[in-house]
Amino acid sequence: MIKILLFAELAEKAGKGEIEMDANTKTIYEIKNSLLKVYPQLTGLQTAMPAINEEYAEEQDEAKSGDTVAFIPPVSGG
Amino acid sequence: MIKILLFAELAEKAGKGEIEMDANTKTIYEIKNSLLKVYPQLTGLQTAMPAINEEYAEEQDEAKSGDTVAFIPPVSGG
Amino acid sequence: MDVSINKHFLITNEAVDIQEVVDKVSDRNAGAINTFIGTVREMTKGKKTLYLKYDAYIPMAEKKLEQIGDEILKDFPEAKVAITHRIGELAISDIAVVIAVSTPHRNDAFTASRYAIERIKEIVPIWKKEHWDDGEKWMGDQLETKSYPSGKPSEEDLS
Amino acid sequence: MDVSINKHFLITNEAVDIQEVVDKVSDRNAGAINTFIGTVREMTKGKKTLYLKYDAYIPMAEKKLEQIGDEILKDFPEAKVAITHRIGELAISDIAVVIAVSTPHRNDAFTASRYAIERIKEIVPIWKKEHWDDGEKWMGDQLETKSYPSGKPSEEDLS
Repeated sequence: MIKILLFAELAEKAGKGEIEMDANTKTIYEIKNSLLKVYPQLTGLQTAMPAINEEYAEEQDEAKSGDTVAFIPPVSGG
Repeated sequence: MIKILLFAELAEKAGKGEIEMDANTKTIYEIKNSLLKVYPQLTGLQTAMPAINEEYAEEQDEAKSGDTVAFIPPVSGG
Repeated sequence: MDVSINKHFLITNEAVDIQEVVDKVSDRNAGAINTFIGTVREMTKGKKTLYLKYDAYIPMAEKKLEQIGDEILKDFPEAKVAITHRIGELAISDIAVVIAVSTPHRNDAFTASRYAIERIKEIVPIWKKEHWDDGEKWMGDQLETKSYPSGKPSEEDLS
Repeated sequence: MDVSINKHFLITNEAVDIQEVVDKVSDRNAGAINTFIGTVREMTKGKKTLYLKYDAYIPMAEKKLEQIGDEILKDFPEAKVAITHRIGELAISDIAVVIAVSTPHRNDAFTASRYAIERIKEIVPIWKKEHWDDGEKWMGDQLETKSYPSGKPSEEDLS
């Protein structure tokens, strides 16, 4: 099970901030595509920065069961 | 009467911060020379910046009776 | 006692106390402390903000703030850095972020403080939602000095 | 009530409260406040300071601080500026000066705050006396970025 976190606009559009994905190993790219099948409204995933276990990651990086994957929309703190 | 103000090292060397000079009109240059006759230890007057009535002034500027002339050693605030 | 008060890199729901952040960087060998305080501005490009809401991915945001501190220490080994960012609902003039950097000499404090706020706007997962009288919107990248056409920090920014 | 609390450009014998100076520049249209805090550093070039004494030509110093504020307003008409400088005896880590500048956008707050501290070291009649364990000395020009061989500000600096 991979835990997916969504924030800001992504969380609002999905109607939730946390999704559990039943998978042992998946690349960020695969996770995005799986999410878009269930939540086609999450077009913002394309400009979000992925993170695995609180570190920025790349499309081809793999998340394993037990990992937390977050999709970080363009940030606007400060 | 022109009021002369000295600060920091100048005040310490003169042993006072305020001197009254009996004069109607004097240039800064003349005031400096008068002071140096009485207080030859005030060599710092040469690198001090003069001010008349709280505004920086030049050597040739004139102070009148009632004015306050200050000699401002190199500043070190902040 | 709330242990969070001692964290140099903190995301909080509470009002931010400037002095408290400054105290964290106080140092006998600091001659200069620069603080940058980000506040909620009412008017932006003619549009009136009623209030803001900030959200954050809290553990990662604190980790990224700490990373910014580490980056500053690489350039200025004698610096001390503390950053507190508030989240939740903020009113006009409320403090969103306080950055404090102490260094022996003032030039470095300015440079490092400036660096910190730019980096916050690049890599720290915090989001601002503007509420106007005619609507609301999660804001994207708010950098004033640089733009990411892709909406993503560059490789270098993530190093 | 002490009226001095409301003066934006103040020389004081009392400890300086950072929040109090920041409050003077608070503004609904400020998005950024930069504060520069000058503190008493213990070690300078291997020499240990025990304490400092600051002296000032108070009325002229406040006038010159105000002039610095006016100079900033020429470049940044929306800025608000407040500066408090303490005089008298200061211990290590004590605050000597607090500069606060608020502006709508952060770049200007940094630029103006930086400008203010440089100008203080150029034109404001305040003097620092260092007390070490082996002596004491009235310090001259403490500029880190510029030097006046003559010990005097230039014509331009006085404009």
